[in-house]
Amino acid sequence: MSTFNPYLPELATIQEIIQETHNIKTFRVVLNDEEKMKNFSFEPGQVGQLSVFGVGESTFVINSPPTRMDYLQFSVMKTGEVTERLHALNEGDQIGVRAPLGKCFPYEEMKGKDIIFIGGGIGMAPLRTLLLYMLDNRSDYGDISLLYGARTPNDMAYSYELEEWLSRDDMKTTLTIDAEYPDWQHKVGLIPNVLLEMNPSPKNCIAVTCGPPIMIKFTIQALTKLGFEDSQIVTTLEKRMKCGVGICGRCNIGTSYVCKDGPAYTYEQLKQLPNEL
Amino acid sequence: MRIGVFICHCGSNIAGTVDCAKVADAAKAFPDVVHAEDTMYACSEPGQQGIIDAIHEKNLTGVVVASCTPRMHEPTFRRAVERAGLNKYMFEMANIREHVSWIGKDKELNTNKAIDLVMMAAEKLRHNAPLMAKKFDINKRVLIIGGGVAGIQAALDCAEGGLEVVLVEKTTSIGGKMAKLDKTFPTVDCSCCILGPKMVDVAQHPNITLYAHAEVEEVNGYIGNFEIRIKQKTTYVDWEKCTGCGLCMEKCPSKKSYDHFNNGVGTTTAINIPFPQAIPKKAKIDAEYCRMFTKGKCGVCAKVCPTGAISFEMTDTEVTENVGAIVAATGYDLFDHAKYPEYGAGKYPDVITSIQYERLMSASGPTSGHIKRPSDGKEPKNVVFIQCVGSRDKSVNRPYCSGFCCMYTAKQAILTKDHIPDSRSFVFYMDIRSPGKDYDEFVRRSIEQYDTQYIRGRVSLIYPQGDKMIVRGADTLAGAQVEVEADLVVLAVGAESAAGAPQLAEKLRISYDSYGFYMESHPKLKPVETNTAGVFLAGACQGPKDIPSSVGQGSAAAAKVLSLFSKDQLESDPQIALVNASRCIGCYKCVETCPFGAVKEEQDRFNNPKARVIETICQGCGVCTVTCPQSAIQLQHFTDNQILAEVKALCPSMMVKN
Amino acid sequence: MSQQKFLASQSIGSFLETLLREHRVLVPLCEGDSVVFRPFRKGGGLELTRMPTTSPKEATFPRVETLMSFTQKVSAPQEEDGGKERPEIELTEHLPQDSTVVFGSRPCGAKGKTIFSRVYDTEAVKDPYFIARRDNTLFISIACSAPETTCFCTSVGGGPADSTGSDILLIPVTDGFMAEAVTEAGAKLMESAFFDAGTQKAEEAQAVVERAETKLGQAQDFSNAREKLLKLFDNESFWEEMSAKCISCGTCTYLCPTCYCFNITDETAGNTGKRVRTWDNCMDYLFTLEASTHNPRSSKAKRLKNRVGHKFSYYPSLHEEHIACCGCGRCIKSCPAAVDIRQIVKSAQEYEDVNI
Amino acid sequence: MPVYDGKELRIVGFLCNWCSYGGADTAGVARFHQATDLRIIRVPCSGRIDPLFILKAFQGGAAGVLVSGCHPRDCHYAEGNYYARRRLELLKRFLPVTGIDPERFEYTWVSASEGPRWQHVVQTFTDRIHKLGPAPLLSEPLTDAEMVEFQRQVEAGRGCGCHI
Amino acid sequence: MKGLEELKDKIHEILPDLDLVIGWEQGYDGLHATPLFIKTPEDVDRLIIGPLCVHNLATYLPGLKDKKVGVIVKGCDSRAVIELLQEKLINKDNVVILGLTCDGVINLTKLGRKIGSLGAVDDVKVEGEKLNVVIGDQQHNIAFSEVKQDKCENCIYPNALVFDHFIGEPVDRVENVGAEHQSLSDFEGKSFDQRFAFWKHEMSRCIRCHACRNACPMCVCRDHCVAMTRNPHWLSQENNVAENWMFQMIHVMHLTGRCVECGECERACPMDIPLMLLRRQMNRGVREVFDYEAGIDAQNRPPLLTFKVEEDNISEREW
Repeated sequence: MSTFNPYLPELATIQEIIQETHNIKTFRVVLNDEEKMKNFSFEPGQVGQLSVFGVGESTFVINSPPTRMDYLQFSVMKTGEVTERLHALNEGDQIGVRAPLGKCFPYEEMKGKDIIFIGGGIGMAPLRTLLLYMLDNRSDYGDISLLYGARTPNDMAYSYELEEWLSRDDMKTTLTIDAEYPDWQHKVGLIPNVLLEMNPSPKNCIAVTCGPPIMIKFTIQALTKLGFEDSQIVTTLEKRMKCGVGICGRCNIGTSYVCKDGPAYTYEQLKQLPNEL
Repeated sequence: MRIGVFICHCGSNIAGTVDCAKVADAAKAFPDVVHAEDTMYACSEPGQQGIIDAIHEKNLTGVVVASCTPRMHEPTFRRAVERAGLNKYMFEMANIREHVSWIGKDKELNTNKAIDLVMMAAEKLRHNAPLMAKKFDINKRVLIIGGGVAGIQAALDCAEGGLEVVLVEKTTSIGGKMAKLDKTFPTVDCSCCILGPKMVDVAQHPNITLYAHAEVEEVNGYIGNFEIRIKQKTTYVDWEKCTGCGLCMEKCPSKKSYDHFNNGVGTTTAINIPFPQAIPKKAKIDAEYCRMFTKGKCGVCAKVCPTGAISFEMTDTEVTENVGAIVAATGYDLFDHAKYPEYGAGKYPDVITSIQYERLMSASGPTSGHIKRPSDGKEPKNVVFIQCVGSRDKSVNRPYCSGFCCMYTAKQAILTKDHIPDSRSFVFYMDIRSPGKDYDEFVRRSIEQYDTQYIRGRVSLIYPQGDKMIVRGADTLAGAQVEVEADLVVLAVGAESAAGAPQLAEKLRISYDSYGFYMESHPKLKPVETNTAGVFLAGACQGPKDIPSSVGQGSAAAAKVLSLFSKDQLESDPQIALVNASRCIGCYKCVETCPFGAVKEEQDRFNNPKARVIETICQGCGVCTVTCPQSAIQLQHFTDNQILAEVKALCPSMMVKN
Repeated sequence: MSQQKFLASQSIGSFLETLLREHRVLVPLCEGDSVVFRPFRKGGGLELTRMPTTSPKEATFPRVETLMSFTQKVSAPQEEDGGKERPEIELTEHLPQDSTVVFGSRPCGAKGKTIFSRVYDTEAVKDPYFIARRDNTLFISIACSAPETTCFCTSVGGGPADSTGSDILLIPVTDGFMAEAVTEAGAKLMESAFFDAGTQKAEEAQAVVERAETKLGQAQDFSNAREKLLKLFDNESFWEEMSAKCISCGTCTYLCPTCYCFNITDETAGNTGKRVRTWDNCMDYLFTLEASTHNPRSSKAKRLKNRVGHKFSYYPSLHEEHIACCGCGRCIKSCPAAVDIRQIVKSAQEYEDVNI
Repeated sequence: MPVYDGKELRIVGFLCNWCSYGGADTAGVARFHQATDLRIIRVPCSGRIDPLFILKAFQGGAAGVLVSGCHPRDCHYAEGNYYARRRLELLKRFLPVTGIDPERFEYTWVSASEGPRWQHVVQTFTDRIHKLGPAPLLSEPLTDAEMVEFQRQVEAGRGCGCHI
Repeated sequence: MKGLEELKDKIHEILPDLDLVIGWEQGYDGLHATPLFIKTPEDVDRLIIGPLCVHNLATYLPGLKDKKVGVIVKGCDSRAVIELLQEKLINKDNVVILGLTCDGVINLTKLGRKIGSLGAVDDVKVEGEKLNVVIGDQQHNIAFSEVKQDKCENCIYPNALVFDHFIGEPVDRVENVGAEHQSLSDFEGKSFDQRFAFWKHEMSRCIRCHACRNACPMCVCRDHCVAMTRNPHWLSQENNVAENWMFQMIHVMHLTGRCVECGECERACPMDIPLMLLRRQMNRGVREVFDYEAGIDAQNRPPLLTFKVEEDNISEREW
């Protein structure tokens, strides 16, 4: 077996499971092969295929940053067969990992710029990897701000990190929920509205947004309204994927294969693709 | 999933012919099984604790117990896993006792079979999902259908228990068959005297709403929330106004009307109150005989009625009542002896039925309690009773024993002697069935003290000779033909299901047997429950019964209703059908096949047609799941995937090598 | 590459039998009313006149293959797990080992794998299953002497005697075939004694090919289809009209020598399981259905657009103008509704002209 | 778990919970000895039994499939067995075309009290299946003889080969 | 089929009130007709009718639920429309049925058996009972009766059974009334083992393209077919004999009492698998047990959606 087999997953062990919300769990995973784990490298925004053997594979972004390699972290929302079975797993259980796949965020090009992260719900996962990477390389970037929204406080993932982010003085964190909720100390309102209210300057700034399709749509509209150029907006796409290496044919938008060429795209790139989201 | 498997020895019941340790060992190799052990008695206190401990220690998320039939201990083990913090539906049972150890002697084959059954259970369990019962409010009112003694007892017990009761009676008075009886066995006390006060209590109880001369038209809804449409049949008399004074009966010119209450012994008026103690004591016009209806003119009653209650234009009306439970106490009918040509097929006036004889003996009856034979009004001296008329006879499709005929015949023989001291009674019988407190003694008394002559044998022919009826039969004990000259022949007719019982059963969605008697949920352990939640049975509608049994069931049904209503909310069984809206194409085939009307046609927010299951109505049969070609509607806990997992476990050769 | 040799019709059987010693030999066989590629059996006949119903794609890309298998086990209690049993997985890779000869495919069928190669065998990613099969499969193709009404190989860069993808090309002549080695491996096979260097019917062969080319007529020029199709991307009514009669089945994709989409699914039985790759069909609703129930290609119009777009626009854009179609016409011929992909592309090409 | 070699054949039973499963329990309680081949799958009602479960069992190599429910009129769910009867009867009549001997499938009614009847049903059906032997398997490749026969048919002329 | 001009006139008349009318036009060669979706008066000119018009256009109706559609139907096709109406899968208010009378349509598979490759047919003409096939300079004259669809051989419904407009004069056809197609009894000449082997052989050819399903007018689940799901997981995606066989079993079972024997499944099958054998066997059972035929009367209740307490033709088996 000399050739590398892109379909063959690495066996991995679930080290820790965190119940983020009622339907999101975070899995911290370590490759069984210590050598491979040690040499594992990826860039923020790249994804992995997790296998539940006997059930199948599903794609998730690696949401721990490459700067913290004790484990690979994936956050999984319960939606289909694979995610349901992932949720039924326990610490110590074996899964398969094919990673890294896809392209990363243009984090090199972002150097020296102000960054605003705008995340909604589970869409916070891909932002987290980039955010933590930038915090770990803080001096490379300008001002960093985060706007994170969810339906209710209970739907907010990474609640255990939010406190730290809120308290940091090298980044500005804004939290919002869709509707009033008892004891909620932060903003109330839909993400695009809160964004307009925050009125970030587009000057030398890159906006990275991820969330449900409808939220992305209105967030991009808001950003455009705020004066952001298409090239200053970065987002990620989700598609049904199987092979993860640009062959199997289902995740393409015209000539672009989301699994291989994405999932991170600038809005400028997206606009050049056919309209098939 | 982390599955734990527990193989029960059941003492030697299972372990005697199944190698339980080997089964447990084999189970360790099954997918997702992380723990397997054999245990002496899984259902015992320590057995259950062992399961609970293992769940905690091994982080189990599902449990398989292989032991006796799930019909026995599934609830027990479900409670145990629930105590350990698991959802009780994350549990499966393999029946290795009734289906393995008790029916096969070859230990090797048994063990192998047990391993298979455990594997099936484990494979199914891997597809189980936690199910949560939904809670809903109960309407704490009860409908009782039938105002015989069973229905009266149930109504009074429920009313006393504080429930609002709706009592629906088909005829114009409650009382049922018991109200027609002269005396009751074995105490020979006056039937009407003991029933009368109870009937009055019904009339006067503030919690009881009585609809007499009414029928249940339609039943909708489900346990806790039934909606009942009741048809109030017309009486042509405004019962609000009728005082029951009886003046109309005195003046009614149509005096040859059929007397239903007296079963055709004597006649009555077209407008009548069936009997003096009737509840409600209200008049009704029998349109079949009333001249106003047959000839178009008369109206005497309307003229004499002091309150102006008569209304010839009156029509049927409908009322709707909402209740949370239903007791069916619709009683029985008597067998129609016209089916027996050898007994004259009903054409001899002096061959009468036992209930007619009761009316002849009753002081409130048409003869004021004097026994006069119908043909000529003479007092009979030789009375022949024939038992098992329409009982224990396959030729008329009545193979069952009606149970009470032996006793009432003995009673009627005794009463005959009381009424006519120089009379003689003969009883043709097959067997004497007299189990019950003081029953057999009572029969003995009839024979020994009242000189009733019991002849064991079937009657082959009754024919008239002069003014006598000749009864020819066999005396199987003597091995001889006998002929008895009778003045009167009384047929001890058996019980059959009430007319209309199957139709009502269908409205109630309960099952009935091939004779029309309602099916109880379990013949021993659930005698007054039905398989439709919230519907209970009392009295002879479930099968022939005597008075004490009927009363006992009336109380039992009331107790069931009261215990059901002791909660404010009910939990629905989550093992019901559920529609996966994203797979449903809205063809509504499920709506058509659901036996319970539990699937509703709905539209989603894009106006697409979708089926939806009303959780509280669904009984969990799964007919819909098979009907649905997209498999969009799935019976929870018996989903396609769960059953397929069992099939695949047994028939795995589909794992073809590619 | 080398000189032509003659293979007599009557010696084909014997030749194939010699191949059986080292290879799996797939030949077109009549089954029912169809012609399908099946393992050659000693003494068995083969169908070389009718165009095979299926394409020889199966030789290099089987309908179903096991990518890997796995076994689940429970380990003994581990101390580091607090004495708990731990599930373990054993994973086995299943790479194909066979060597295959496909005999009797048409040039268009043999060409199919070359469309695969640009995707399955790139710098960035190599599909070891396909590559192993491709490199161990020899195609002995027969030039097309009787093009059908559905054939359009010449419009997509092929031809009745196109040798692309073949190892040996046979041209039918009286009593046999003129064989021409296309690759080294082909030449090696032609060293067999059944290939006769003495008999020369090159002229006849030439005539056969020319006749076929004539029969195919004027090639359709698809060169501007790439932009035209892209331009029509958002034209819903165009695609609705084009797809109106399509019944959204998979006949076109499964018979296509170049359709390379696949699905990967897991199947288990007890503790063992396998990850299988199966042909998949972009015309199916489920192909792109996401777990959230969102579907970017929810209508057959969108799916047909993607299929045509992929073959005549996206693929050529990514792969040096190569059209992902070899013009075999199976998608037209076997389509239950007689959908004609040539017509669709043509309609797209002519669309603007009509609407100016 | 493979079928116990040489001693048993794979027989799958689908039984409704209320009647027939109870009947099988009753037979067990009464210690009515039965052949061990049968493996019972419990379903709430015979109306839950999709004929496809039966075909799935045959697909997987079952030698026989036995279905039993409540007697007509006695269905716990009032009507389930009426639907089952229609579905199963049609399945029974369909099977011959597939080449699965319809004798390999049977459906019947056994009530919870009919222990002796259950014993009789199991014994009779098991004997019948043993007489028929193991089922033909879809997963087994065609034999050489069969392949030759099919090839012969093709050579005799195009056509599906269903007419001979 | 007769009355092309009358039909065209009628379509011109009703087209303004409709979104489209489904008919047939000439396909890519002389041998193939193809469905035509008429939206404009100009489209009407392309309409053809005749023995090439095999497609059962009722198949398209459930997918056009929200449109007002005219559909041209032969007698057999009309049964599919009736069954769809029976199952409330289409709304009669949105469908205008143009009924034809038909004397049979062509079976290209059978034609292929007669003349070999059908790849280069230039023209096909029907002259009375003769079919004239032109391939280059070759002419084939074939008795039409020998290359008709199976269903046409003993057709008892030559006229549309349901229609809003009937085109031409209805024809009588009484011979072969109720006859079951010969193929089934022929097939019964084989032993069970031979039949089983036969299907194994046929199923090995199946490519699971689902053309049989998608061409079937009664397969209305389409995107939600259980053949492709994992919940429920009736089938794997593996293309092998056992799974292909099981798919066909699912197809048959889901058509129980619904199949109108239009033959589209078999016609659509690119691998020429004789699926109608399975349908005919099931329909025989339905006929014997319930004296029922699908798609005859929109008021009928499909047999599996109802029951009788005492079934007329199901007898309790003796044990």
